[in-house]
Amino acid sequence: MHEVIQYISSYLTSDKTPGAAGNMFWAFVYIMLVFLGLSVAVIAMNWLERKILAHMQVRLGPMRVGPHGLLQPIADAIKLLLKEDIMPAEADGFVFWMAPLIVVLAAFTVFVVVPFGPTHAVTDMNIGILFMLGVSSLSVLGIVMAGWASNSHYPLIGALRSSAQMVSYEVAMGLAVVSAILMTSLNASGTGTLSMIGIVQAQLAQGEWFIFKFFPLGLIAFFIFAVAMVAETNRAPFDLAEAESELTAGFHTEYSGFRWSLFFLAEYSAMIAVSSIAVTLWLGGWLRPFPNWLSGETWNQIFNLFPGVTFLFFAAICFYNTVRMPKHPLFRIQTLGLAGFGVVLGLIGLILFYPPVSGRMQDVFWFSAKVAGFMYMYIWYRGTFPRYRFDQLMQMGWKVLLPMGLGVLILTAGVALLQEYLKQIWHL
Amino acid sequence: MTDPNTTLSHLDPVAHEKPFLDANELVINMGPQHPATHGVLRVILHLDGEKVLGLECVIGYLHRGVEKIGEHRTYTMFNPYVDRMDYVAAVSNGLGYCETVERLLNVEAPPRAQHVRVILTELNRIASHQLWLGTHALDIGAITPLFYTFRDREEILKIYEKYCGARLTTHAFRIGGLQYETYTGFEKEVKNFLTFFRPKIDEYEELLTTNRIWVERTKNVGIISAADCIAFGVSGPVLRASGVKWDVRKAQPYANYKNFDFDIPIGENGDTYDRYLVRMAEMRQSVRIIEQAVDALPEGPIMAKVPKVMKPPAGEVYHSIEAPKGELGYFIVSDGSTQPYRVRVRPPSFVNLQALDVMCRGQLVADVIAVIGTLDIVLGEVDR
Amino acid sequence: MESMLHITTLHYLVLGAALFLLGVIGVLTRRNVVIVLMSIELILNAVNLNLVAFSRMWGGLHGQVFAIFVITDAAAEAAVGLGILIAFFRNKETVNIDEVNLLKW
Amino acid sequence: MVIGGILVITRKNAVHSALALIVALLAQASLYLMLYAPFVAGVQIILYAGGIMVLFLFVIMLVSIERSMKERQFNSQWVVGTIAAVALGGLFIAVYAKGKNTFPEHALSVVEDTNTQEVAKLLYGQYMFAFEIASLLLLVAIIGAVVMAKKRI
Repeated sequence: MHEVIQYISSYLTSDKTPGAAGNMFWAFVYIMLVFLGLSVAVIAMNWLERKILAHMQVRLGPMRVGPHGLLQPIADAIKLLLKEDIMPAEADGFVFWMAPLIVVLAAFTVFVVVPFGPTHAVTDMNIGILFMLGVSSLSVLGIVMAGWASNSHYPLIGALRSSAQMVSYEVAMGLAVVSAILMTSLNASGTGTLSMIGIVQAQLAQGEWFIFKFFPLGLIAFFIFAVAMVAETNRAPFDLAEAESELTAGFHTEYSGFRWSLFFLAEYSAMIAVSSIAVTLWLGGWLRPFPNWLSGETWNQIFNLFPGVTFLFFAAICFYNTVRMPKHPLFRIQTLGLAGFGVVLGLIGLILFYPPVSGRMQDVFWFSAKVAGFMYMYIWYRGTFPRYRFDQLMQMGWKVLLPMGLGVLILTAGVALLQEYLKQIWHL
Repeated sequence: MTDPNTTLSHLDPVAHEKPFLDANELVINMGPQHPATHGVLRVILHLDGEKVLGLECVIGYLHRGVEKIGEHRTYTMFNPYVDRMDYVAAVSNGLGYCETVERLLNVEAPPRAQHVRVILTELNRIASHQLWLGTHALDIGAITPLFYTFRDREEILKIYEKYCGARLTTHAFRIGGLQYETYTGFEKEVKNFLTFFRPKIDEYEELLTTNRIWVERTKNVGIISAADCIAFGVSGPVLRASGVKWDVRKAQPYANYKNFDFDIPIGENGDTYDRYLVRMAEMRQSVRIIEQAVDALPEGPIMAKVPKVMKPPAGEVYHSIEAPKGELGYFIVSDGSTQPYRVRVRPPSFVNLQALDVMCRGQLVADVIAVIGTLDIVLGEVDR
Repeated sequence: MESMLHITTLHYLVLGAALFLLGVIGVLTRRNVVIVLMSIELILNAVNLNLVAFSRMWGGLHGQVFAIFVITDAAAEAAVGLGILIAFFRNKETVNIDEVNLLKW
Repeated sequence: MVIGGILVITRKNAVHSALALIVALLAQASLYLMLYAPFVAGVQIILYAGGIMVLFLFVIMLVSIERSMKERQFNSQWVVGTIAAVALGGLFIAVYAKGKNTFPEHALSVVEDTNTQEVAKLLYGQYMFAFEIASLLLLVAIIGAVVMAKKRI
């Protein structure tokens, strides 16, 4: 018994990820935490997307289920779980059954290497970024399977579109990633890293986010990635695979109920996954703004306040809206619910002020905040852009992004070499 | 026929080129339940991969026999039925019908009624174009304009509701004039709407006109030449976007359109983008017309002298008006009794829909959606 | 983990041999060109497995480098093979390998 | 993995075969991880599972499979083929049984942490020429595939 406790507690003092420390228990705990957090994030994303999109479109969005529709995602989840699970008679049963599982597995597996903080990752793989790109590209298999197994025309076209799209954008994406990885090798030893944690530490060591490195090269690489990642996740304006006005719902036309919700879950977690890649590679991962310039104890203290303040701000919004609720008996429960939600948020905020917690959670907060910025961009794109046509999409991928990516890669390598060379001259 | 316009071999609906890889082309059945067919249109697409080799439209899912009903109703009783054809432009339908019967009866509506008719039909044109814009943009993937246009269309519907109590199938006009006098503050509300609406057109244009994806999706998509348009009898904005300056309001003025000053916007290429621009410009022209009509709204009676029991002299009349979607014509044969002997409607949507095959051939599936949207069809009118 | 069942290089080699044999059987007996191509992939993978296993045995990385070359080669082979298949299918409308009996058409 | 391999060569439906092959490839990637070859494992996942197999599935869907499923699945020399393969298997077994002792009991230890860097050094150092040849090969393959698959050149 004592050994078990020691095995569990030994990790708490370690400064490595559970995977690297070889601690199975904490690895499991982290996996569970990531899974839970991801599910909550998807639910929150669902609500936020509806709300933000609604306000962009001069309407209110969900308002009925819970105060300001806060319980709407839960109601939807229950609805989806209770729905009849339909499988077309002519479908290929096993493949039809496997497809959503593969998509979800691929979408969730990538989070094994996502670094929420220097120690907040399930494990730190030597090939982290390669692993992420590889596993997230597996989801295309699930999509193709889904489209083919449905044995119907719309899903098949959707699947073909989706696979062609993903494969072609992966190339541009890979080139952009490589140019960022090149930047990690600009240190004394001259060796770069593929590890997600290593990449962020390289940014810390070099004192700037890679998006600003070799301006504008880093920015262009980031831009290429930002476009390719929208295409990778099949979101507007690249949502041709599920363009509802053309293909009804694309590859998941024949899916319903729980299986459909698996696709939904996978789509949103894939969005979060690619955003985490972008944040890790270009936006400094878990690093808070200006970690080197505004360093020192006082600045640390100030930035430690941010997570708590953010949650208190959300709580304040809740309370403000509680006061604004109509004073009608029918609204009493809603008012109470909103106030209760505000209290929960406020409590979370207060806990985050507690120094040990804030010290440990700060990384996670900054990482999540950056990812949330990307999520907002996703919604924004959806509200603004019309959909690309398939040939235009391909043209964009192969004729614009790919040459740009190659050019950026070559230029980055060239500039890096030039820098080294100049350094040598000056030192001599 | 030796007219080259009507013997164009490329309009042959049967012949289309062979697919590339697979011997059997992919046949997709789009509709009648499909999010982008604007009702119950069924399109059978013959595809080679994503390329459209040819398509056939199957219509009739919404057939209610409006023309036949007309033969069994008195002239007055049939009036509300026509609203149900193009239900997003009900006022225009009513205007066309009333004017046709008025010509049969040889009466003319008084000037005040004419003015109010022009105001309401032009408002209707704006409403119809707004609905078109919203759904067309939605089909192409821009989901936001839909809500903007519906927000503004609401203001027009409010005016209708105040005027005649109905929002959609208004039954606003009567044979010989109007039934209702305008309500107090009608002019002011219409003017308020115009000042409200003018910046809104700019807003729509801001969202779409220079949007790169929008331009890429609509330029050079669904091109139809002026000759093809004439061969098919296509009318309305689709015809004008191909560069033919034909507008019934100018060509054969009805109501009192000749008193108003407005332009006919035309396009050059006959592609989807031009049709979009033409319709946007038409909304601005409609605003101009309404403004003039409201300013010059005369006093006077609103109903001409028509008999309680209408028995037009035996004969036949074809009269057409410029509905939002194109030339809307009514052909009514009277045998001197209280009921028409034959009613035939020339619906613009139905005629325009024929051009779909030619416009889509060789394009991609996504373009079919864009073209269906740009034709601005209403299935209630196609099927009647 | 060391105390548990020890996996030696030989185990990998046997597995590689089994895969190789399966691939050979596939190539020799199936009629569908696509499946034949996939069997070739199996063979290449068996080779890869051996290469990496040997590289592990001798502690060098040369085997891994060669495995990467083999993967490159497999990609090229798949692309050309499937290209030929498409050209073939377009002309004969079959994917049956027995009917590939002309050197030109 | 062997099951995957067996399924590859026995399934009637080419799509099922491809899926079985994917299973086999992923299993092999995990074997690479066990062999301390993480970079090769990553390449395996990205290139094989993500790239080549998608290409395969694409082509399978492009060529209609309904007809080929009804036909005979194995060709006429299947008996000879199997016998030859089994003979080859016997040879393998003989070799392995004989040479069992030539293998060292314990594998040498390799450093996993810098695997990628080491592979890169070899790839761009010692095997530079082979690397260039491989890139040329890929170029030729691209051109060849395009020429083959194009309708009219």
